[in-house]
Amino acid sequence: MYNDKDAKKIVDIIQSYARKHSLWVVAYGTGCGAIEIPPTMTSRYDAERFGIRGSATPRQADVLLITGYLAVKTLKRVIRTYEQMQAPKFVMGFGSCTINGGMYWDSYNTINALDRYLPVDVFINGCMPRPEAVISGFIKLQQLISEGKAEGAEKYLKNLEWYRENQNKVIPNWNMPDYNW
Amino acid sequence: MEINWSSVIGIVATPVIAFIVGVLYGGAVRKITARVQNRYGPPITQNLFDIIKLYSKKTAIQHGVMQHLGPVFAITASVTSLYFIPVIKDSPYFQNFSFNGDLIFLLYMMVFGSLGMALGAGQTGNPNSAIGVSRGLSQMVGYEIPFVLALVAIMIQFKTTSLNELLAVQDHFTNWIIFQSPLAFVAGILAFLGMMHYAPFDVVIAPAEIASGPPSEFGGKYLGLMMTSGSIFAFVKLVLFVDIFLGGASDFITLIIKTFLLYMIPVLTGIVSPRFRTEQSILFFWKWPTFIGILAIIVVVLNG
Amino acid sequence: MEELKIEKEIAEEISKTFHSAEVTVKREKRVVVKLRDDLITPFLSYAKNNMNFIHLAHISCVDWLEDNKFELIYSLLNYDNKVMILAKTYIDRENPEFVSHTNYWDQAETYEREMREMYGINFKGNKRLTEFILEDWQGIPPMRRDFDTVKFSQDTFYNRPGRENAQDVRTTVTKKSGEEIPEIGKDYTVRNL
Amino acid sequence: MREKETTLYLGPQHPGITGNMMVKLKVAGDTVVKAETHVGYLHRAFEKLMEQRTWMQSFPIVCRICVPEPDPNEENLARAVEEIEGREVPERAKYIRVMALELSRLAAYMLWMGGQSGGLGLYTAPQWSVGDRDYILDLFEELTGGRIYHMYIWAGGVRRDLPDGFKERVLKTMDYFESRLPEYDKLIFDNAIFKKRTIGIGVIDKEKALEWGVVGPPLRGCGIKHDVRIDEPYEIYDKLEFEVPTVEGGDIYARAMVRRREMEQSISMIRQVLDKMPGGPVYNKVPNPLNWYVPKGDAYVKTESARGEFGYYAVSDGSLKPRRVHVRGPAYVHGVSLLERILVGANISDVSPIMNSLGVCPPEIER
Repeated sequence: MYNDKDAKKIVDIIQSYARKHSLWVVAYGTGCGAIEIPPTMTSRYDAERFGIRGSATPRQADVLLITGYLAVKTLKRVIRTYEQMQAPKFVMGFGSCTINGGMYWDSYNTINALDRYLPVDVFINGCMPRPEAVISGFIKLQQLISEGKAEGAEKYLKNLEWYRENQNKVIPNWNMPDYNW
Repeated sequence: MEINWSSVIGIVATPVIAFIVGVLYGGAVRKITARVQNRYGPPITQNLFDIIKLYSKKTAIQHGVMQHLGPVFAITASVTSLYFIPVIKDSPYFQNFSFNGDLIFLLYMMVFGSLGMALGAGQTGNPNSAIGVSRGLSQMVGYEIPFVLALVAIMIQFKTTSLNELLAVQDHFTNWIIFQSPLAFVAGILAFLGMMHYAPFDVVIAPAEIASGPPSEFGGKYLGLMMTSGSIFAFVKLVLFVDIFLGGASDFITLIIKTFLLYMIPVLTGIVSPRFRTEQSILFFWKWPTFIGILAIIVVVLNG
Repeated sequence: MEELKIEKEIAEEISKTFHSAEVTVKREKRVVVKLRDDLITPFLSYAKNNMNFIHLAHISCVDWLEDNKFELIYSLLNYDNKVMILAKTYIDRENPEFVSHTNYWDQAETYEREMREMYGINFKGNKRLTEFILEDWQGIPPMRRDFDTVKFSQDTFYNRPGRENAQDVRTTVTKKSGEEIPEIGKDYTVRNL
Repeated sequence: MREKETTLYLGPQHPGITGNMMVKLKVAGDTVVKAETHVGYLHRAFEKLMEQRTWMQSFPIVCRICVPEPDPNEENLARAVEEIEGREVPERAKYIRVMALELSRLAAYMLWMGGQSGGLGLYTAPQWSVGDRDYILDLFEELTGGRIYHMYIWAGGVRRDLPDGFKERVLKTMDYFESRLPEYDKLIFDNAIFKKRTIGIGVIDKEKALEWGVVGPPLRGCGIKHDVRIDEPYEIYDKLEFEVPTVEGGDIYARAMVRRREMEQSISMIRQVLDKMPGGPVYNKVPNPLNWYVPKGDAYVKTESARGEFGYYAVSDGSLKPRRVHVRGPAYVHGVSLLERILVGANISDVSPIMNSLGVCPPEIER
């Protein structure tokens, strides 16, 4: 009657349902896109309807929202923040500048393609994306989670050397502790 | 050996019920807060999803043995306190371990969880945790005094330290202790505001100051354990206050109504209040609530 | 001419005290003073203490690569008559050094830190010329005119190639409306002009 | 006996920090002994990028310097170009510019109100005020096409005229805001705990404020009447009736009250502008934006933004592109030297409210 496979599946369904409906976003306004986060989270758009909530520390968070361009100095902190988060964790690239540099394509201090340095699950384009776009990005992430396709964390761990190489290329002084999940 | 089945069922069912009610209350509070804030709010089961998600996290960083024990201490304290409180009045299922001196025992047990958390958070090495712990302990000193004074006033007045005997006194709603000893109730409810950690007394977890305070370094299963314990403990505090002041409850519906109304006092205060600094909140507790508590004892002693 | 009375008085006072200064009243509430580099400190001190120009609005630097000079601009504001003085001077670009004015104004420290980082000007007397905005920067200070930010960006950062079927917005729009793109507008970046 | 000092890093990943910066605090017990700001996390090299682009291509860049309130930047660059060129602006455009500036000031104050009270733990206030701010953003969206970045004001006027019925919608929104203000008073400004947390905290010395370079609401919160809108009236501010509120005290509460009263003034100003607005074109004939040679010269222009005086120093060498545009944001002084000074002796709990009340906005510091 009860075989192991089915039992596991039920647990999986419950898990992915809970994961999907409880996305805690680490409170890190890395760029100018952070200005659209308060409207998304507050009464007009109310992202809490979907279980999206802010979280004060990376240890408790599930989603790292990269709000826009990343200065090299911030990239270093973002990597550290990302590595402190507990798996399963997801990265969302917010705004055109995470995709190809956007309007800062020729700036000497901003990276141009975020997915070379961190595994991005969902990109939201626009400069800047409206709160509706942010919420639709979250819903896309929820879909990916329920389909089991949001596996950025595993990808990162598997290709750690490649990511490290790219990161080291832009960060001249790499004085960070080793990867410790 | 004769096994008392009703109490066995009670022992198993009590924490489960407490957890479910606590979690749903948490969700309801989020919903009500959202409505006050002009928004729709999360579903009422949101806290349950959060807890399941936290338990299903694949990794959880550990900083040492004490950090592991912290949440365990917290949940032990909440469940143990729960066992010493008669949840339903005169019901054979929910008497659990209540005994003659349980009121005094509870006073200690309720502090135990916070102390365990403090030890656990201390080991994470995060300065935010350390500051949060010191804030939490100083604030605890603040609200424990009026709380103890209120309980002492009641103990003197009814000459008992047993919750069951207190419940027996309150056989009719005119005999509720809230009416028999209103001063003690006022002191107790003010201390209760502090105990529930809603604004203005939420300096312990103030995000804008110290990230999320003591649990800063706790993620995944540890945080899940803490949220579980928090849900149970909220229920414990509510039932305790209902038992002491509002005449307890002889069935579940009464229990839900009474605890929920009681819960709304700190929640609704919290929605419209900024938070006090640590020394301001201690000063708050040591002023009026303490004074009222002492007054309650004096009145009781004079009435003899 | 009646309106510029206060400005003219200020200009007169400055040129009386600093004979070599070149003072012009630019417009209402703007007086421009051009000074030798060694006169900047006495001038700032005089303006602050004797003429009540107590607010340092900004210190700016312009790189004149062709003349091999840096131009420093100190902007002062008088709160009583709201007149603003722009004190300008030129310093050598090869070995840029200047005097720090942190003892006159606190906020000068911040401006000097930034200029040290962005232009490589060494302010003698500023005790906190530490890293300010950039981190571990190697190479020439980025705000100098001879630093090529486009080349640096292309060398350092990965540039994602565009879509192959991407269409030029301007050509598409003009094709629809039947207009012609002016010759000058064909290059988006205008870098080659 | 001295208490043991610990180092506390506030940021860059921290919910209490305004934007993306770091304050390194040395604390003894609960008191800050030394504060050090570290900025540069948002450095995009705008001033360098502007040297790579034409004057008109710089407009999309400058509005990104200050995210909560982009219009003063556009206004500044536009006025700098106009001053160097001696270009005339149509009367109607000036009125529309003032309307946009005041609307954005109102929006910035709504966001500040949320940040200030949210930092103090009053989570209902940001939910209300950020939600209400969206009504202004809706107006901006209708007017300019963008919610946050407008790129609306440019040299020679504004980009386009008001849409049909826009005036009525603005007036309706203003009525709504006026009806909301008493509720905010009840929730925030008259709240006993809010007063307890803010009065006497983060005090700026009135004697020293001018020398330290304090501008905007923090300076007016010291009781000093200084506002670019009356000192050096730009556009049509000399034709409007308004007062510049000042409050004595120099603490967080005084700064909050200054902003609270300025909101009323902004509402009344927007009404006056809409009332007096003349007809006519909104921009004069301008050269091709890609072929727009600005003559040799320089200009220092300033605008009163929600956080204080925003100054631009622009230099043209007669070519297509700016030689240099130096941006002097109010936060440049507030966020570094002033913050480091007044944080000393403050309680850790008050660090975030002090930062909010000074309006520290990191993108302005590092550009």
